[in-house]
Amino acid sequence: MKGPDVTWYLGVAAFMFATGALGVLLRRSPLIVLLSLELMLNGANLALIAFSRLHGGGAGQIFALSVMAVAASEVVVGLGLIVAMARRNLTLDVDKLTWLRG
Amino acid sequence: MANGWLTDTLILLPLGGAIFIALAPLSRLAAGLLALAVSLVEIAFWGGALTSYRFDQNIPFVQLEDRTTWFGELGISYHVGFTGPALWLTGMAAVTMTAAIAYAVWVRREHARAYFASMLLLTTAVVGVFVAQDYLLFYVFWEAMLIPLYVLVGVWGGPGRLRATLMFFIYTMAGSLLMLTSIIVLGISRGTFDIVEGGVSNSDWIFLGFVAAFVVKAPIFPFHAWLPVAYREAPAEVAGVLSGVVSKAAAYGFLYIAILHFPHPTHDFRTPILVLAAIGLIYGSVLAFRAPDLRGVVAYSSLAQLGLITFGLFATNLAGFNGAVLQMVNHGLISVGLFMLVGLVELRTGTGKLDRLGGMARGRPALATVLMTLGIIALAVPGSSAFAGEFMILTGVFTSGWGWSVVGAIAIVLAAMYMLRLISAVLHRSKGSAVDDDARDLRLPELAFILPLVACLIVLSAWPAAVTDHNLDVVNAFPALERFVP
Amino acid sequence: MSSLVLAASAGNVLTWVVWFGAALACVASGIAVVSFSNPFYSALALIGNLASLAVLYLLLSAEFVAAAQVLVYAGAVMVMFLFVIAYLGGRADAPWAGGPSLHRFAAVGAAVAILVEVLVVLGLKAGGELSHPARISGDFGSPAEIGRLFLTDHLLAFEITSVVLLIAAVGGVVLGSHARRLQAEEAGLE
Amino acid sequence: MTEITTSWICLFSPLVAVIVIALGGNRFSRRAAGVIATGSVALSFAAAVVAFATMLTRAPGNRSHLSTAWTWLSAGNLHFGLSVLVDPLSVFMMLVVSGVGGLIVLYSIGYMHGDDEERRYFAYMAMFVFSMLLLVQGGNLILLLSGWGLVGLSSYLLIGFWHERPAAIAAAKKAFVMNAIGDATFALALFLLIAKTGTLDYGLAFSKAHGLSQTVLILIALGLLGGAVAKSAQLPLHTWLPDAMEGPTPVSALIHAATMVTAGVYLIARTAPIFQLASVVQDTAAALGAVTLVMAGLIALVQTDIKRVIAYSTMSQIGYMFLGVGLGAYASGMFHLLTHAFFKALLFLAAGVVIHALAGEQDIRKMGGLRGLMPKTYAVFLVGALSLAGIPPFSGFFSKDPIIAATLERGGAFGYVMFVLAIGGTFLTGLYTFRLVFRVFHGDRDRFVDETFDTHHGEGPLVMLLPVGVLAIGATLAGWLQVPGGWHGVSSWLQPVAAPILETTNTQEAIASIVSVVLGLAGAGIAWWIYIARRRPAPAAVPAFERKFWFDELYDALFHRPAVTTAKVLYALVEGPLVGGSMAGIAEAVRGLGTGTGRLQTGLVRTYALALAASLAVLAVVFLAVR
Repeated sequence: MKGPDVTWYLGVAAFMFATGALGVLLRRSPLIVLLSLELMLNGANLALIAFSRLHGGGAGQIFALSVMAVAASEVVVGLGLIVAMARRNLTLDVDKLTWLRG
Repeated sequence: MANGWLTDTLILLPLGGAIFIALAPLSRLAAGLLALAVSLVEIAFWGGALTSYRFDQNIPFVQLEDRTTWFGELGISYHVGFTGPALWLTGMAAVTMTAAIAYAVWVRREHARAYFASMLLLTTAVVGVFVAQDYLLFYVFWEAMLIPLYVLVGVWGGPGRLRATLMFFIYTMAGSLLMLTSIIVLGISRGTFDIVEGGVSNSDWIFLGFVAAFVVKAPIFPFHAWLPVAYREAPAEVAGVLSGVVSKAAAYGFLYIAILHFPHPTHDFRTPILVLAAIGLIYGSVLAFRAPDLRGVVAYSSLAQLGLITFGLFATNLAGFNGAVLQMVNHGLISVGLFMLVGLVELRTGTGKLDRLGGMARGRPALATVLMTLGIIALAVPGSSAFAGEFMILTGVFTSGWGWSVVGAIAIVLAAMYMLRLISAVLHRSKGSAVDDDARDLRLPELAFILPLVACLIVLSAWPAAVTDHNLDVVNAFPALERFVP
Repeated sequence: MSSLVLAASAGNVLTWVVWFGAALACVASGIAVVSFSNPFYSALALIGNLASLAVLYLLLSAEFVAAAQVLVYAGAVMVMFLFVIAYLGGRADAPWAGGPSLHRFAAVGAAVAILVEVLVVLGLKAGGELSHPARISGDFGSPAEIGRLFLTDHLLAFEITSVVLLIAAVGGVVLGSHARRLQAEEAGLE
Repeated sequence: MTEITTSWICLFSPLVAVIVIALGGNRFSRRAAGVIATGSVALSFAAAVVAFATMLTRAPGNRSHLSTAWTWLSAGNLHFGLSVLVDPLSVFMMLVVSGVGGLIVLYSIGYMHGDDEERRYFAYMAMFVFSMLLLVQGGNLILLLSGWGLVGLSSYLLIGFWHERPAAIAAAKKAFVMNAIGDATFALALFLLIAKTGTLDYGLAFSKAHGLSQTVLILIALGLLGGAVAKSAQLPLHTWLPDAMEGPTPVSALIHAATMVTAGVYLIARTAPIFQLASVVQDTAAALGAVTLVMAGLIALVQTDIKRVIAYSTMSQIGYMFLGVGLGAYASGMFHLLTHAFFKALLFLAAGVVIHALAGEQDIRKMGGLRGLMPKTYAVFLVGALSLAGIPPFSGFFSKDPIIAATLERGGAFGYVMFVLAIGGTFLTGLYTFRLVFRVFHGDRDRFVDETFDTHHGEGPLVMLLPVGVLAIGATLAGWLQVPGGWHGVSSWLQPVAAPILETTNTQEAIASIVSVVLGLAGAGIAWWIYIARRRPAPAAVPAFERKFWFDELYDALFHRPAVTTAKVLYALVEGPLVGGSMAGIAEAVRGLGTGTGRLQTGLVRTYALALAASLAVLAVVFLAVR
C-alpha cells in the first residue's frame, strides 16, 4: 500500500473521536452536541474503513455505510427534537433539561 | 450420543407438565394428580436412563449426551448429558420431588395450578443443573431454580415468608451473579462455554466466583443466614426440597465444576474450604442440639450435613468423592422425609415447638416407626446408608489430615445427641400440651408418600455400593486430578 | 528498474503529501466544530471535515464510501443541519459548559484518556500487525462490490438499516406535526 | 460348605422375623409375635449348632472360611464386602448369642405378657439378635462396626421401651451417646487402618499391621479399645450401664449382661494381632478391667435396686474378662464370657421372676424372706450366686480362676498389682452377691411382700421358668468344658484364632483357685454375719460408693453443661447477629446504595455522557491490562 500505514489513519480517527467526545461533554448548545456526535461517528467510520482496508474485506465498509444511515436517522430525530423544543419556547441548553432526574 | 433423547425428556417432561398445568383450566385435584403422574413418569424415564447408562471406564465420562448449537458464534450450545453422580442425584431428585408433590396433593395446597406448575418447573431446573454440560446452560437452570422457589416460599410460606424470601433471594443472587461473571469470563476467553470441551482451568478468580454461588446455595458456614429463616417459613415439603434437593445442586456444582474443572485452585483453596466446612459441621450440630423447634433441628442438621459433604468433596480423593455422592443421595431422601414428617406433626398439633410436643408414640405406631427409622438413619447409625456415606467421607478426608476425621467423629456423636433429642421430644415421655387424642396416627395416603423414601434408604443401607460402585471414574476423566488424588 | 522505484517512491511521496493535507484538515476542522460558539460555523467546519475524510477514504481505496460521504453526508444531512440552524437563528447559541469545574476537568480527562489509550495501543501493542495490509483487487471499494455484499452476505443488515431509516423518518414527521399542533393550540388559546 | 450356608441362615433368620413382625402389624396376635421372634432365634441357634458340628469334623487349620454375598461399599481400590467369617471364635459367639438369646426371648413371652406393645418389643429383640450376630459374624471390621452400632441402637430402643418414663428415655439416650463416643473412636481407628493398610479385612489388615510403626499401632489399638470400653461399660465410659436397668428385665439379661456388653471382650480377642503389636494398649485394657472390677464391686455393695446390684456385678465381671484378654489369655476371657452369659442371665431372669411377682418392685429393702414363697426361684438364684462368687463346682469358679492365674504368670509389679486387684474383686463379689441373696430371700419377710405377693400367680408361668431352669443347668455345668490341669475344650477350640500369649502352670492355677475360693467364701461369710447374724438392714452409707465415685457429676460438668453453654453462646453471639444482623445490614446497604445512586442522578445529559466516556476510558485500560 502506498503512503501511510493503517496506524496513521487510526491515529486521526482517535483524534476525531476524542475531539467529538470533548464537544459532547463540554458544549451546552444541543446543536453543537449533535454536530460533535457526528464527529465521533465519523471518527469511528474512519477506523472501520481503515480496518476494512487492513483485512481486505468489505464488511467494514458495509458497517460504515450502516453507521451513516443510522447517523442520518439520528440527525433527523435529533433535529426534530430541537425544533420541537424551540417551538415550545424552551431554552436551547442541555443543562436546563433535567427531566431525567427521578 | 446414544439415547440423548432420554436426557432431553427428563428435562422437558416436567417443563411441559408445568406449562400445561399452568394454562389448562384444571381443578385443584386434577392439577395435583396430573403433576403427580408427570413426576412418576419422570421416575420411569430416569429408570430408563439408569439402565442405558454404562458404568464402564472405556465409555466417555459424560453419557446420554445431546447437543444442539444455541449461540454458535459465542460457543454456547444446548449440551446435556449424564455423569455418574448426576445420574444418582437426578434419581434422588425425581423421587423426592414426587414425594413432595404427593404431600402437597394430600394437604391440598391453595392455588393448586400455580403451585404444581412451580414444583414441576423446579424439577426441570434441578434436573437441568445436574445434566447441563455447558456453563451458560448450567447458569440458566441454576437461576431457573430460584424462580419457583421464590414463588413457593413467598406465596405458600408461613407468616414470616416475605422476609424469608427476601433473604433467600438476596443471598443467592449475590452468589449467582459472581458465578455469572466467572462463566462469562471463562466462556469468552476460551471461545466456548462447553464444560466438557473447555477442559480444566487454573484461574483462581474464576474458581472463586463459582465457589461463591455454591457456598451460598449449599449453604456453607457462614453463608447460611438465609437458611433457618427460609426453612422455618417455607411450606414443609418445599423446605424439604430446599434442603434435600436444591442444596445438592450446589454440592454437585462443587464436585463437577469447582473441583473437577479447577484442580489447581481447588488444591490451593481446599484448606480454607475444609475449615469452613468443619466449623459448619460442628456449629450446625451444636445449634441443632439446642434448637427450640422441629424445623430448627432439621435445618441446622442440614447445615452440618452439607459441611460433611463438603468435607468429602474437598478430600479430593475417590473415597471422599464416593462418600460425598452417596451422602448427597442419602441426605436428600432423609431431609425431604423428615421435613414431611415435621409438616405432618405440625398439621396434627399446630406447633413445631419441642417443649409442647411429646408422647406421640403411644397409640401411633406408624408415626413412631417412620420417625424413628428416619431419625436413626439420619444420625448415621452404623450399618445404615448414611453411615456408609459418612464412613467413606471421613476415610477420604483422613488422608488430608487426621484432624478432619476427628472433627467428623465428634460430629457423629453430636448428631446422635440432637437426633435423639428430636425423636424423644416428639415421641416419648408424657403427652405434650399441644398433643391431643385426635392427633391421629399416619394414615395410609401419608404412608404412601413417606414409606417409599424410607424404603429407598433401607435398600441403600443394604447395598450402598449401588451408588459408590457405579459412580465416578474421575481419575480417568480428569488426568489433572492425578496430582493430588492418592 | 531504478526508474520504476523512483516512480513508485514518487507516487508514495505524493500519497503522503495528500494524506498529510487531508489529515491536517480533518483535525483542524474537527477542533473548529467543537470550538466555534456559533453553530452555523460549526456546521460549516463539519462539512469541511467530512470532505477531507472523503479524501482519506479514497486513499484507503474505499471509493464508494467516499462518494456516499460527500453526497449523502456532506450534501444531504448537513444541508438539513444548516436549514435548522437558519430556522432557529440566534437562539441556537448557547454558552460553553458551566457547572462545577470538576465536571469540566473530568470531561477533558476522559477525552484525553481515550485518545492516549488508543495511541498507546497503536504505538506499543499493535505496531507490527497494522503495517501489513492485505492485498486487494481493483474492485475492493467499488460500488459493484459494495452492492454485491449488501445484497448477499449483509442482506439482514441492509434490511434493518432501511427499517431504521423508515422509523426515523416517521419519527421526524411525528415530532414535527406534534410541534405544529402544539403551536396551533397555543395560538388558539391566545 | 455346610457351615457357610448355616451361618447365613443364622445371621438373617432374626432379621426376617423383624421384617415379618414389622410388616404384619396388627395382623399378628401379640403372642404370635413372641413366637415368631423365639422361633427365629431358635432357628439361628440350630444353624449355629450345625455349623459348629460341621466344623468339628474338620481339621483345626481348616475351620476358617470367609463368604461374601456382595460388595457392600466401595471406592476406587477400597472394597468392603457384605461377608461372614465362619471360624471357631465366631461360631463360639454365635452359639452363645443365639443360645442364651433364644432362652431369654422365650422367657420374655411370659414376662412381657399383657404389655400393650409386645409386638414392638419382640421386633426390637429380634433386631438385637440380628445385630449381635452381625457383630460376631461380620467378615471385616466395617461390618463389625455396623453390628457394633446396631446393637447400640437396639439397646437404645429396648432401654427406652417404656417410653413414657422420663428416666427410661434419659437412660436410653445416655447409653446411645456413650456408645456413640465409642463408635467414633472405633471408626477413627478404622480410618487410620485404612489409610495405612488400605483394607479392613481381618487377615489382610493383620498381616499388613506388622509393617506399621509403633505409634500408628498404638493409635489404632487405642481407638479400638475406646470402642470396647464404651460398649462393655468399663472405666471411664461405664456410667450408662446401671442406668440401662430402666429397660425390661429380659433386656437387661440379654443385652446388658450376656451378650452386647461382652462385645468389647470379643473385639479384643478378634483383633488380638493388633493389640499384641501394641502391647502398651493391651496392658491398658487389662489395667482398666482390673480397676473397673474393684470399683464396680465397691459400688455394688451399697446399691438398693436389685437390678443395679447385678448390673454393677456385670461391670465387675466384664472387668475380669478385660483383664484376661488384656493379659493375652484370650481363651480364659472368652470362657468367662461364656459362663458369665449363663449365670448372669440366670441371675437377671431370676430377679425378673422376683420383680414380676412383686408387681414391678425392685428395691431390695422392701424384700426379704422370699425363700419360702419362691423356692424354685431361690434355688436357681442361689446357683447363679454361687457361680458368680466362684464357688466350685459351679461354672464361675472354672472360668475366673485361670484369669487370676494369668496375672501371676504375667508376674512383675504389673502382674502382682493386677493379682491383688483381682482377688480383692473375688472378695467383693462374694460380699455383694450374698448380701443380695440374704437380703432378698432370707430374713424376715417385709410387710410389702405380704401385701403384693400373689400366691395364685406363684413364681410365674412355665415359659419363664423353663429358660431359667435351662440356664441354671448351664451355669452349673458350663464350667466343666475346661478344667485346669485336666482338659482344655475352649482353649483348643479357640487356638487357631487367638492363641494365648501366656501359659499358666498348674501351681499358679492352684494358688489362684485356693485364694479366690477362700476370699469368695470370706465375702459370703461376712455377708452372712452382717445380714443374718447381726440383722443389719443396710450397710453403712459410703458417700463415694453411693454417688458412684461422682462420674455422672463429672461428665455433666465436663461435657453436657459445656455443650449446652456453647450452644447458647453461639446462638447469642453468632447466629443471632448473623441471621438478624445480616438482614439489617442488607437493608441498610440497599438504602445507602439507593441514596447514593439517587445523588448521581442529576438529570443532566452531560453527566451521563461523562459517565459513559469515563467508563469507556476505564474499560479500555481494563482490556489492555487483562488481555
